[in-house]
Amino acid sequence: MKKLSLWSVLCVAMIAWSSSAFSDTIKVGVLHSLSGTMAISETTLKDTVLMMVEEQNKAGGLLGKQLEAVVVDPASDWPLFAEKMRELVEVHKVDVIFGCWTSVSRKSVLPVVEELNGLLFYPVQYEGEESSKNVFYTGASPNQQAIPAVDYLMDGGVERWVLAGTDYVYPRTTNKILESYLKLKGVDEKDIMINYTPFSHSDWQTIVSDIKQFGSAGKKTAVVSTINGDANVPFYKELGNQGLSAEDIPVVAFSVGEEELSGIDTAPLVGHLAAWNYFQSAESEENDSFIEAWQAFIGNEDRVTNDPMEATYIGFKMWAEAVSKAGTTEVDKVRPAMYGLEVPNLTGGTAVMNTNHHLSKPVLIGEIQDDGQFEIVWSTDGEVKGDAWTDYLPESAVIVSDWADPAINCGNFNTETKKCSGQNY
Amino acid sequence: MSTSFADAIDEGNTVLSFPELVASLTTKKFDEKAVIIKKIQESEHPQSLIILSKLLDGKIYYKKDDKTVVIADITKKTASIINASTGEPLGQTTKKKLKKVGINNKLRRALNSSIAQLSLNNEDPKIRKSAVVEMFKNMDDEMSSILQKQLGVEKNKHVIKTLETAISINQLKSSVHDDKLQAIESLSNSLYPEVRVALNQLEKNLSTSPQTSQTLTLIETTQNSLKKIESRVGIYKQIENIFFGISLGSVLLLIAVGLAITFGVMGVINMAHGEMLMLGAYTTYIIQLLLPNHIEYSILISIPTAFIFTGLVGIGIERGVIRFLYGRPLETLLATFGISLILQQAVRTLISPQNRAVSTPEWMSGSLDINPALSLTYNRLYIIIFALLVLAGLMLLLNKSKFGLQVRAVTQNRSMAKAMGIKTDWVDAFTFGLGSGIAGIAGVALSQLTNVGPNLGQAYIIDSFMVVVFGGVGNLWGTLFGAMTLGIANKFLEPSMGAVLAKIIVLVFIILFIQKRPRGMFALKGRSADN
Amino acid sequence: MEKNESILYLNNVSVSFDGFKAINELSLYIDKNELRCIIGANGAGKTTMMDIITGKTKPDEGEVYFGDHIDLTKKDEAEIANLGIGRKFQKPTVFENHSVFENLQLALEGHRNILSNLFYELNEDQRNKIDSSLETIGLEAEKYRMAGELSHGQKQWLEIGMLITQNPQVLLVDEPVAGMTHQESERTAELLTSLATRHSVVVVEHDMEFVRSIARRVTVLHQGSVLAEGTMDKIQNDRKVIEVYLGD
Amino acid sequence: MEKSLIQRLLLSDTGSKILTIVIIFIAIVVPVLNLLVPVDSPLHISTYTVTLLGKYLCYALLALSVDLVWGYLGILSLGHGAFFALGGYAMGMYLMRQIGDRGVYGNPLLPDFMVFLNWGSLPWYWFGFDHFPLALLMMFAAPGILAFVFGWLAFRSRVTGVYLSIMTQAMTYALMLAFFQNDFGFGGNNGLTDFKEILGFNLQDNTTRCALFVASAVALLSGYAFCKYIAQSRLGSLVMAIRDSESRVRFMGYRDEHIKLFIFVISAMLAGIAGALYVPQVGIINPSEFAPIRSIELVIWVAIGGRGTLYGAVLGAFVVNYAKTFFTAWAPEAWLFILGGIFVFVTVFMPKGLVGIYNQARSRNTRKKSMKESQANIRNS
Repeated sequence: MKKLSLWSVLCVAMIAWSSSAFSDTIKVGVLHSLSGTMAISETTLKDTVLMMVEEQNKAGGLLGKQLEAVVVDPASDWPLFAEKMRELVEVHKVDVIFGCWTSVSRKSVLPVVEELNGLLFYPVQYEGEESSKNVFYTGASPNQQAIPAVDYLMDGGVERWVLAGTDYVYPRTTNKILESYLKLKGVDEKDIMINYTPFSHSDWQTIVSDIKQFGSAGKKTAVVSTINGDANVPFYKELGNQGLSAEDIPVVAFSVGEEELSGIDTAPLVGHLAAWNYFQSAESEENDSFIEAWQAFIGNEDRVTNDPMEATYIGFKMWAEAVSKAGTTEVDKVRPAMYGLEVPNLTGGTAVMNTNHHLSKPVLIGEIQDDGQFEIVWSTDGEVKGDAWTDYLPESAVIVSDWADPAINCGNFNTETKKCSGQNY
Repeated sequence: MSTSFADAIDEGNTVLSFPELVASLTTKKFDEKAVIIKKIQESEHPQSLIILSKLLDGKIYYKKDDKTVVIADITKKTASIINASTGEPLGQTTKKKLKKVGINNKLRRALNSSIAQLSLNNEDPKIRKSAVVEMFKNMDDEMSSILQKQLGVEKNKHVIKTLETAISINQLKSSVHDDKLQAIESLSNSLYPEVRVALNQLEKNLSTSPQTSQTLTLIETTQNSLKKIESRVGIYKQIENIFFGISLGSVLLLIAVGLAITFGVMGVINMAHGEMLMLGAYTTYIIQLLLPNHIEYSILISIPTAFIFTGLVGIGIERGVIRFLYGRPLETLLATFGISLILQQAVRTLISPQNRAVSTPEWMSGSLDINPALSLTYNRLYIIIFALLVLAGLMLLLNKSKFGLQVRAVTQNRSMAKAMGIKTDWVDAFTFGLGSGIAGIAGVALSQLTNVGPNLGQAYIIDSFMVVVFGGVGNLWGTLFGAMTLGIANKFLEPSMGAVLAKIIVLVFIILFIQKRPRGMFALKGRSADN
Repeated sequence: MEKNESILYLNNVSVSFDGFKAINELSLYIDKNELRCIIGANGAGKTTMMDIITGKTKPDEGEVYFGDHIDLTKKDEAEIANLGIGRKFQKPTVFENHSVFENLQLALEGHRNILSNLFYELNEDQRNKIDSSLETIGLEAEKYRMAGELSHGQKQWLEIGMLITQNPQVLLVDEPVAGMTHQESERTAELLTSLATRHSVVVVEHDMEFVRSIARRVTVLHQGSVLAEGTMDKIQNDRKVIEVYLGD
Repeated sequence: MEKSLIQRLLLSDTGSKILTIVIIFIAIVVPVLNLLVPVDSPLHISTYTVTLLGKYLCYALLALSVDLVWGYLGILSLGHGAFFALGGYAMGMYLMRQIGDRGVYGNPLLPDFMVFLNWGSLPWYWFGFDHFPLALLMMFAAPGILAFVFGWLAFRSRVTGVYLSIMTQAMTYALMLAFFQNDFGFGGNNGLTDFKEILGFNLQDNTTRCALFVASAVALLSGYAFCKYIAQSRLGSLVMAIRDSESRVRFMGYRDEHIKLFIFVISAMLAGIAGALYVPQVGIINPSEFAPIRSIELVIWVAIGGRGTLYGAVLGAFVVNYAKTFFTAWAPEAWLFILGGIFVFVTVFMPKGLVGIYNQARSRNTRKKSMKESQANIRNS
């Protein structure tokens, strides 16, 4: 009996829930983990979206309506990402979703967001090799991060390379791209060392000692690190303790930003590098006011900003502009309105949304300072256009993405066979 | 100012005064700074060394208003400043009024080499020695003759040896056959990587040059020297590997020994053990937050604090939850798992979902250089010692004290112990508190190795169970043995098959091992063990 | 030579745990349909001896034979049980969450593999067999009660009943009257004596009065080996036995 | 005869009755309301609800398999997630091969993740997965064989209790590490995803979804009946006898290790089927399913529902997962407090779970009733 009543409660709750969806606000879904392993990175982005929503509402909302953020917790659980995505779109009827971190979470929600014709903004750097009709990628693709970083080091005379990464798709792909890029630049196979470690690897003694030995062959050596969040702290600690300083063997990282540094004692890391599209230390008015607004919103004047936050910022601004331009939040109208849209980025330039759903952004290289900030030591002359498909892998070199060109109108157009493959919608 | 300096460099003949040089550090261009650094070094001004080392430390600023270059000592928002070129104190100012003179890696290398050359006469033989080592990379005849002179006045035999090595490296380039041969032979005792690089380079050059009998001898000698060096390096590599293994083992020991009490002695499958580690690590963070100026002592203060704090949390958990579950060991697993979720989220809510920075005190950073091929990091060394001390202390407590006697009595026969007037409730609570407290101090040690964040405990919980089960439940020697075996096995498998596969193999090994000895390595045998 | 007449044969058996010799060159022979009592102080090796016979513990050295040629040291517990050696534990061990009937049903001989148990249906013969066991142990009234609800003595009987239903040739009974009232002990004595007409019964017991009431032949164990063997009277007058066992 | 067996299995007690009726009810009503009722009708059940309930059904089957080994056999397996995941991977591999040349790189043979990692050819263990019958076989065989090997080793050498639990945990942990490796050939951290169709039916189609939903319901009910059949057989009594007193069973001449192995393997296969049905409904299988935490969680479902009753496990799976779904949306920042609190509360104060409370209340009622009756009798006499 008890069970039957429980069931009826459940059914009623669900029906009531789904019918409560119609109201006069524009709903912004936030799909970031607030618990589990990814909460470390993702809670910041949730707060960023909440801040953007608040600011937009203060400025009068959109299309005369107020914005309403709908926050759910996918709890770092990948199938739960898909479930929550469906909940946001089907049950809460959100008009746009900001969310996901790491490719697996994005891959998990991809079929759902495509099926329901939702609109997702993915704000984290990733390995590329994707361009979905329903996703805008505001983080960096490999040609906006990895390749410029290697170019910079090569100019500095580095001849020997350690590609160290956590064993998942982003490092694997990035390192594949870098390996073929380095070989193209005449680097010998023997001068490349590739190493993969599991997530949250904590004992780096052997690997750092190997790197030390690899680097003592008389050629200038650098480490290109795609080591994921949690494993970085013990890695850098071990580097410092074994006496590998940035002058001897610099480490350039693609996943270490201000946020990660705020959890590390930076003194031994000074001089190591990171490549991003944004650093908090960038000097521009937009950046100053963004930092000020962020610190006020979060109530902590030591709170840092980072690249995925800028990506969220750009994504949100662009979406808001596209909605005003289109006069509706309807996905099919907003999407074309996004192409070619320009929004000032936080580093003093302009971000442009391309028809492959990736941004044009500048690439910056920063050196870690002892205060946990980066000193920008190099930047590209202008904005670099994000590649959905890399030119350095044979299978991917022939694929292009263009959602505006009526002759292509797909995310993975094979220029040889003139066909689109793998499109669900 | 900076434009005139750029012109000056272009012309290359203008001599700038020392204050002018220092003032031109305000330039934004790293290439210009490099030239200035070289000039400062060559100026032989008494302030040169100070300026260069402060620049390396990131302590050189300039005032935004009048561009005076200063050495600043910044605490929070205020800064006490000293005029860089004169050394005259300029009093206090605020951080906002200063701008840092930034450097990059290239400049750091230039600074290191300049500082090294200025430090050849330093009072400290260690600094003199490392100054010479710094020069290995770019030896030339000019440098060699400077070092020759130095050799004449040097008294310290370690420094003399290093000087000789440096000169020999240069001598490898000599055109005189005998000099070359002598240098090759003398270098065969050196373990410096630079020496190997130089010898390898020499071998390569020789093999491409005309094959006279002289070159053949040289090639042979070089190869012999290299072989000799390599074999010694190989031995040290093995020693290093054992050290890595022991150090990993001692980390495992630390994280497992608390569990050996709560799980091994009391039979509570404590899934919240990892969170006790986490709380210990956060205690270190809080202590450092409270005493920002005493980082050196923070660890020492944290150890007892963490012990008491996590111990109290442990007692709380025991009194609040676990005491209802004695005799239902598998259910303690479920309840403590719930507790671990709550503790994790509590830390996320109360402190932050982000990782927190815990600084490493000076005395725990860096490494003990035994020779150029073998250096042992201090933090690992201390942790090994610390782990063994904790284990020894615990054994003393359990085997020699009255409390230990009561603990053993209660775990062996609860009702009998009760009948004899032992307050079993409090013994249980304090035993659990002890196990938790020890997990807390292990957390303090972990804060020096890894992330301090809400997920810290999760990363270690399985490893700690493996150690305890592998070693044999209820036996601290087993825990020691288990931790060390797993640590060393991991480190010996890792170079050949990578970290992940090594870990998988070790896990499979444990699973198979438990088939052989279902109660771990150091298990009790006989009838009583079966019940 | 004696091997031919005896059903259970232990020769020069030793076993040690962590250097402690629990059984030390023990030799023991049990005949068909014999009722043997084994006494000895705590730690004399009584239970370990049972463990060795039932295959729970493997001896370090020595021979253990069942019948003429079956080497028990090469068999495991289940095999030995199926050969016809049943055992009652020191602590009454019944399936507390099963009814008395189910307990006996599980003990029924035959049907030891998985599939036949999955598709098992009880036949009339077997029902009768269970009923007769129930009668023997006097638990007819408790047939459908949970075994966990029985009194201590009833559990002891149920366990013996399970042994009977299993129909072994040898019954090893470890301390059957521990914790029983006087009347219960008497009933148990009767039960065991009647069993000895069809089975060989080995009883390990502390209670001297009980031993005296049933014993025909008694073996005294001390420090893992046989100290004395013979009728109760002989044992009671044996000087060595008095010294180490009865003396205090 | 046939009918009486079904009655015996599914309608023998209140719990089973309610369970059977509810499952059959939702298996009919949910697809009908989803497919046939127009979207804007208040009676319409959204696809979200269908996939959600479908997921719960798979979890319930998984919980059932855990209850069989824990509640009946007394083995607390902390590695059942591994069997679930293996079944899921077997299904995932089939679904990957069904993509054919519709992957983003258009490679007819290799899944996308192999293409961009430069794999030259399909690894041998992927062969045959394009045939559904073989894939189906593997959904049973992969978890079955793992359970067999592990169980054979462990039960033969009599690893029991806590040790066994920790070893099952080590097993799933080792598998998780292995599957996380990209070199292993199962897609590493990203796992298998981007499925297109199953047996020729489009997976994004609502009809396919409802079919999978019904299949899950049928699987759950058949699994329930099967477990119940085992539990009611003499083998079932033996299994519980092993749980209560293993050595007694052994000294009665039963091969307890064989029985344990049998049940363990059966349970692993059930978990595998649950995984295989789960994957097409959620659209992804990834090594985090092997995470030890996951396996602990599902033990908790069973504990909360009430172990040793089978229907308790099903109830637990639904309640905990519904609570999770509800609280992660309702209180995203605090749901772990709530969930953790529930775990602690249930273990300490409700050792028999939700079902236990109900049974207790009922037996109290009957006792009250009988007391009243006896008092009445006394008065009458």
